[in-house]
Amino acid sequence: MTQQTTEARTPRTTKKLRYQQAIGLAIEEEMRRDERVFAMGQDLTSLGGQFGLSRGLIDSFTENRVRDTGVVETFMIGAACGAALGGAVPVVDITFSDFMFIAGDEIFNKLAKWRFMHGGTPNELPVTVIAGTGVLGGSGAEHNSSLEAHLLHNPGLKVAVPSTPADVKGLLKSAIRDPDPVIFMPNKGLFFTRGEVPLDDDFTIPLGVASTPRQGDAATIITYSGSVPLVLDAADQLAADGIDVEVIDLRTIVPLDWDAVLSSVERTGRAMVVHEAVTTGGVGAEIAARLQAELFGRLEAPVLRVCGKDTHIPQNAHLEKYCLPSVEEILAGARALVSTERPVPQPVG
Amino acid sequence: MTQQTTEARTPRTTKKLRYQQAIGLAIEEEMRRDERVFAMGQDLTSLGGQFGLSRGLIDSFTENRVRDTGVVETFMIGAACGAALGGAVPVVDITFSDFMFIAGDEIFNKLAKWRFMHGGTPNELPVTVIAGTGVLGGSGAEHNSSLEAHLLHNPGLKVAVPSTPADVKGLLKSAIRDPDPVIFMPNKGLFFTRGEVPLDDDFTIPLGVASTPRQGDAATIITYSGSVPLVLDAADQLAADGIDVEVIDLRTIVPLDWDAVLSSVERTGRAMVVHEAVTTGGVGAEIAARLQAELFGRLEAPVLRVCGKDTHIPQNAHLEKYCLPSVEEILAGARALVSTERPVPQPVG
Amino acid sequence: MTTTKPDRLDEAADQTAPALDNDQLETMMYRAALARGVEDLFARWAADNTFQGWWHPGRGQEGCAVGLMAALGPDDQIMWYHRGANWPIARGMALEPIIADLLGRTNGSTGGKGGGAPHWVDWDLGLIGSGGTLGTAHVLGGGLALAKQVLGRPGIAVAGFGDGTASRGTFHETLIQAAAWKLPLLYFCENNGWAVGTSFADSSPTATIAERAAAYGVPGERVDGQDPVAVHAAVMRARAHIDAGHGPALVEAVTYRVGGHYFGDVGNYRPDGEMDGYRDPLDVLAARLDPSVVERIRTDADAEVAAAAERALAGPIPDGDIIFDHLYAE
Amino acid sequence: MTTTKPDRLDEAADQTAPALDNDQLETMMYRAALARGVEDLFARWAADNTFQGWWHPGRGQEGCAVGLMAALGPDDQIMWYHRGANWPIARGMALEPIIADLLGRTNGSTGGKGGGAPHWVDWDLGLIGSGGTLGTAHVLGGGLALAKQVLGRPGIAVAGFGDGTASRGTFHETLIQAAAWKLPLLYFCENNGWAVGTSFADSSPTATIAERAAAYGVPGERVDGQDPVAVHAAVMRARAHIDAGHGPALVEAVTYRVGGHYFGDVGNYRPDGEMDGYRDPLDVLAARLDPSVVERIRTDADAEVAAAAERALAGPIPDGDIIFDHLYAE
Ligand SMILES: Cc1ncc(C[n+]2csc(CCOP(=O)(O)OP(=O)(O)O)c2C)c(N)n1
Ligand SMILES: Cc1ncc(C[n+]2csc(CCOP(=O)(O)OP(=O)(O)O)c2C)c(N)n1
Ligand SMILES: [Mg+2]
Ligand SMILES: [Mg+2]
Repeated sequence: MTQQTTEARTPRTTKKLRYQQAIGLAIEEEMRRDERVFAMGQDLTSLGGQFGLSRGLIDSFTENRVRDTGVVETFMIGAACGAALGGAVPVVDITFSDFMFIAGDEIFNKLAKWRFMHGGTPNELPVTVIAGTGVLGGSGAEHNSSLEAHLLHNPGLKVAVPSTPADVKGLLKSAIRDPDPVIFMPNKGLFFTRGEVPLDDDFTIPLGVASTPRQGDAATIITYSGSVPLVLDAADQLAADGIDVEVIDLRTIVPLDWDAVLSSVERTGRAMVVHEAVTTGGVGAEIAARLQAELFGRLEAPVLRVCGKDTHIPQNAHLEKYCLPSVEEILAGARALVSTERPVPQPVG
Repeated sequence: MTQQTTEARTPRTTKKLRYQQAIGLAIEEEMRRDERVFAMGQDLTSLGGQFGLSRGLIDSFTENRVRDTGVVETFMIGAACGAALGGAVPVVDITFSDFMFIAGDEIFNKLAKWRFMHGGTPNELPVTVIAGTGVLGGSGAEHNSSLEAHLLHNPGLKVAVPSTPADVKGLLKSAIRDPDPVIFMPNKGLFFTRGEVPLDDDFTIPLGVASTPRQGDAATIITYSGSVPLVLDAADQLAADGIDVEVIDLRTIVPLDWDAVLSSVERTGRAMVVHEAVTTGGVGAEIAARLQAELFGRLEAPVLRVCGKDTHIPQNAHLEKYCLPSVEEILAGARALVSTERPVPQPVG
Repeated sequence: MTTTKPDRLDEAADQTAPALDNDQLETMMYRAALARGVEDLFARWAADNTFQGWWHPGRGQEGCAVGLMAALGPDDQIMWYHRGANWPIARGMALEPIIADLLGRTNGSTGGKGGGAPHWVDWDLGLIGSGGTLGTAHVLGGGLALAKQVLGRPGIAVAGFGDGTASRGTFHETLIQAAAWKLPLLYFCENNGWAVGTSFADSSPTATIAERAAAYGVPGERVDGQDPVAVHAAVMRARAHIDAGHGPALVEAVTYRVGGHYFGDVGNYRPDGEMDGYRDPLDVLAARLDPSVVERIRTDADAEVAAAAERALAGPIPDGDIIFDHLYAE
Repeated sequence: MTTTKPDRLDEAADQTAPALDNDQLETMMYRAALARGVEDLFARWAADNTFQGWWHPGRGQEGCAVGLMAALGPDDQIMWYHRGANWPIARGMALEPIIADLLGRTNGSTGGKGGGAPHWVDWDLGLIGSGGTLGTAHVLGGGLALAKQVLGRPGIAVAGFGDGTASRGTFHETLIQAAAWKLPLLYFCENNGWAVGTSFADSSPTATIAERAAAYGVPGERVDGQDPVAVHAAVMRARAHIDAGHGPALVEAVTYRVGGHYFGDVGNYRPDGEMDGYRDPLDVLAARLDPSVVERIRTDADAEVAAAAERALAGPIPDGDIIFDHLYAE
């Protein structure tokens, strides 16, 4: 049973769009709404960026507001930070999220720490960085890392990880309007998926509110981004076997909707985290650490992580599937999870 | 009861050295041992680097092997990677570990992924990056981050986090001899601490083997780097109250000595992690996630994290103590930990 | 504007220097004297541990900042860098928040977050701040200039940096993009001959920083940083280029790092005779004014410094919970 | 060595070109023909989905690689970049591991890790590899040169990159340090006029990449990349400078990106008439040889490509568990 996102005010109308297109739509609407908003990235005017996310934008706006940069990633992010300090509202397409490490100082030190270091002057630093996560077949180890855990561990940034075209639009518009720097991470593997997108140009989804695309009592599967469709697929198959799992799509990693996670797991007593990022040190680790602390003695089974393997994504597209969580692994994990019996307390020592 | 590190072969002789000095000693010994080893960093010849770690090195070697770079962090790390590919064994002093983000592409993409991408050609990539972690009073948000969790989440690197002068020497020598890139993170807050250091120039400590500077049965405190002295101090105070905690000093984060951690916690049934890095998404999250999974039902209490606050370190040195775990917090945490009763299993729902 | 050789600095400046009137010269002298007074104060306080942290003395470099700021207008915005307090003081920022920041008091401009090597900020004066990693000023300064261009706002952005920092990749990425977009950006380099213990002369493959500007199709000029009037003239020429819409320009002010890299660095790596020919920028400026005026200015400045120091010291130490402030917008 | 304008390229080359004997020219022709044959093969395979991934065609740029490699010796080491397979082929690498890498087979040079836009490696030939983030070649190539200097080993290191990549900060940090240390490093830029959809002419603040070398006190020369013999001559001049211990040099080979950025990019952003004056480097080279020899060479090359393609296709697809290999030393 799939639940409608609650934030969508009854939209005047919706349209079936590709995930990718929803990005361009959100940017365009926000550029119309607020003159301070501008976009920059590599090849925006010729291609709408490497991923075509902002294709057509240049037809509606001048080159003053749709800017082609060179291959200058430190400038792209650093100047976005500076431009926001100067009163503009930049949306920067850095394409592959891996390139955040090229502008690592600008992301992790400048965007995240500037206001902290300067005593809150200015109060706002409205920068949106579009950093594609997930796997784009055959683009290799330096183009396919899922890096949201790095951002979770570095206070001062917000992080959005949408899984549907509607969420893309709603979250990206919130990101652009948000007073804080937001790393908006569309999943490259979802670019061509389609879904109904509200055309209301005030449709936004607040940052920090998870959705629950499926409700159930047997266990809670916490997931986001490219893993959501796989989890929903697995959940359908489990439902056919009479196992109704609840699926939480976090939608943003910072803020993380702990209320939604804790209240669901408190009810189901069993939790699994599914994400594409490397397991060790991933977002799943934080969720497991927090659940075992807050729900100690109330969990029927240990929190299970079915996440990316502890390796890189090879260039060879044929090997990618071995690196990522699969529907089979999710199914097997969920079956084990719901059948675990809490062990009888044993004497220690 | 403090335990001697077991790896030290009966050393011919030891000498009381500052933590900082042990770094220079290790580099010097390895440069004598292996002609391919060379050091580079900012101001090595004039100051022994910003932290004086390699002071005096230039008196023993030529400028060909002790190199002053400009303010070129991407070159420093990228060229170290290239030089290792070219057959040399570089030791690079990047000073503050925060600067790893300036060379983020070189650390997270090149050093970590190069051999993976190239099918294991070459097999070895012996680079040692010296990246100071912990807090150096008054040097601010961009100089005091503890970043080991980022490295844990990015396969392909090894990570050393010594807490004593002897461990500095033993681990740094292992790092330089190691065929993999090692991020060696001395703690700036420990630079002036002293300890006996074996002078044997074959004294090494293997990467991936934790030490247990105190044994006990009441609980296991897992820690490393700058937090070790605080934990040992707290452990002494607890012992005076009859609470004997076991203290595990991880010494390396990658590889992480899971055997030592799991076997201790299996015995004590209670675990706490203490580190300076930001709590959320830190190494403590991974340890808690793993312990709750592997010892489910055998833990008497949830894994507790007494770690750095979820913020940055302000420039104002007076505020630093509020950001870091204190002896008081460790004591309070440990007391709560050992007195937690496992809750009676409750019906779920 | 062409690259001038160091030996031709004075002539080049004299050729086209726009006149500075007496009022302006007196303001420059006053601010230079304030800056020197703060240097003296901080040196005393560093020696007796009144504050904690890493102070990078700016003594001897006051002329660069004073000359630069005299050429800037109210719409201009500034990303400065780690050395000294010359930049904010020369721009006219109040001393109490400057001094209190160093002390880590809540009356500092960062409300108690700062200390030691502070990140002063004065929004109304366009003193936007500074980063702790070298090279910040290039990219963020470039961004300030970009915002001006995107929003059609007046003024220029200034990115300040030292000779060592000119090697950072951000210097390159920003200047190439700023030149392509013709951003209103001034690169202002204080070449004090040292990056910590590394000498510019020994480590630079070019004789000047200014000549590197040509690689970006950008004018670069070298000027005597000990002479605030010459600096002013060079910046006026650079900004004429920028204001005309031709894009960025670079000024390299040649100066001296009189003290150590940070307070406490004894600098035993420095060669003998290095300071030969050194001219104190305050003396250079004073020579253009009536001695009695200079006398009065210095007395007034000393009094202002002393009064500000007292007020700064009276400020409270912040509570621990401010460590959670300003991570996100309020 | 001075910067030469494009219109003077041929004369400049002729002035000082070291002679290439007939054997060398035939080898160059053969390798250029192999490279073109592989281009043709990959274009067919991209169209019919024989392989997955992102192929960046190198068609039309073969002359750069062939001219460069003719000037390199056995001790030289190479960091190449993402475009085409011209570099490894021109260096003399066997075709089977090149083709099998593209196909993601275990007989590829990366043992099955590669595919699509592969990271070919041939250690014995000094083909060290390539990075997926632009700018890798600068820093890693600089490191190869550094190792040579530290260890006293012969030869030079070559860092290959495109015109767009010249803007990366790594270009700057490496060249400034390499110049200061006089590292044996050749920057070899293939300026094909485009970085994806961004034209060099529209986005560069300078007319050439070569002239930027002066900012580092380094010689820079622009050469016609369609003429392998001219490229060879320019690289020989550059390496004479490097071999003499004077430090790095830069060669900019002006060439054309005949295809899209990647296979599938239709390039509708490209202006009409852009390819006017285009000369196929194989024709330029062929004009220096006897037509019958050229005929034979092309036939032989086609046969070698076909045979290698067959062997490559016969290679097995790797097992899934190789994803855990090569993270750490074995
Ligand atoms: C990216 C980075 N690298 C290194 C440092 C350490 N550091 C601080 S100041 C300094 C010297 C900078 O020299 P220069 O740019 O000439 O400025 P000066 O100190 O001479 O005013 C160095 C290396 C830093 N803060 N950031
Ligand atoms: C750091 C980085 N930024 C962007 C990209 C995406 N990208 C791949 S190739 C390319 C164009 C590079 O242009 P150029 O250097 O001229 O080489 P060419 O493709 O023309 O051979 C871009 C932008 C990348 N791989 N790495
Ligand atoms: Mg300097
Ligand atoms: Mg190109």
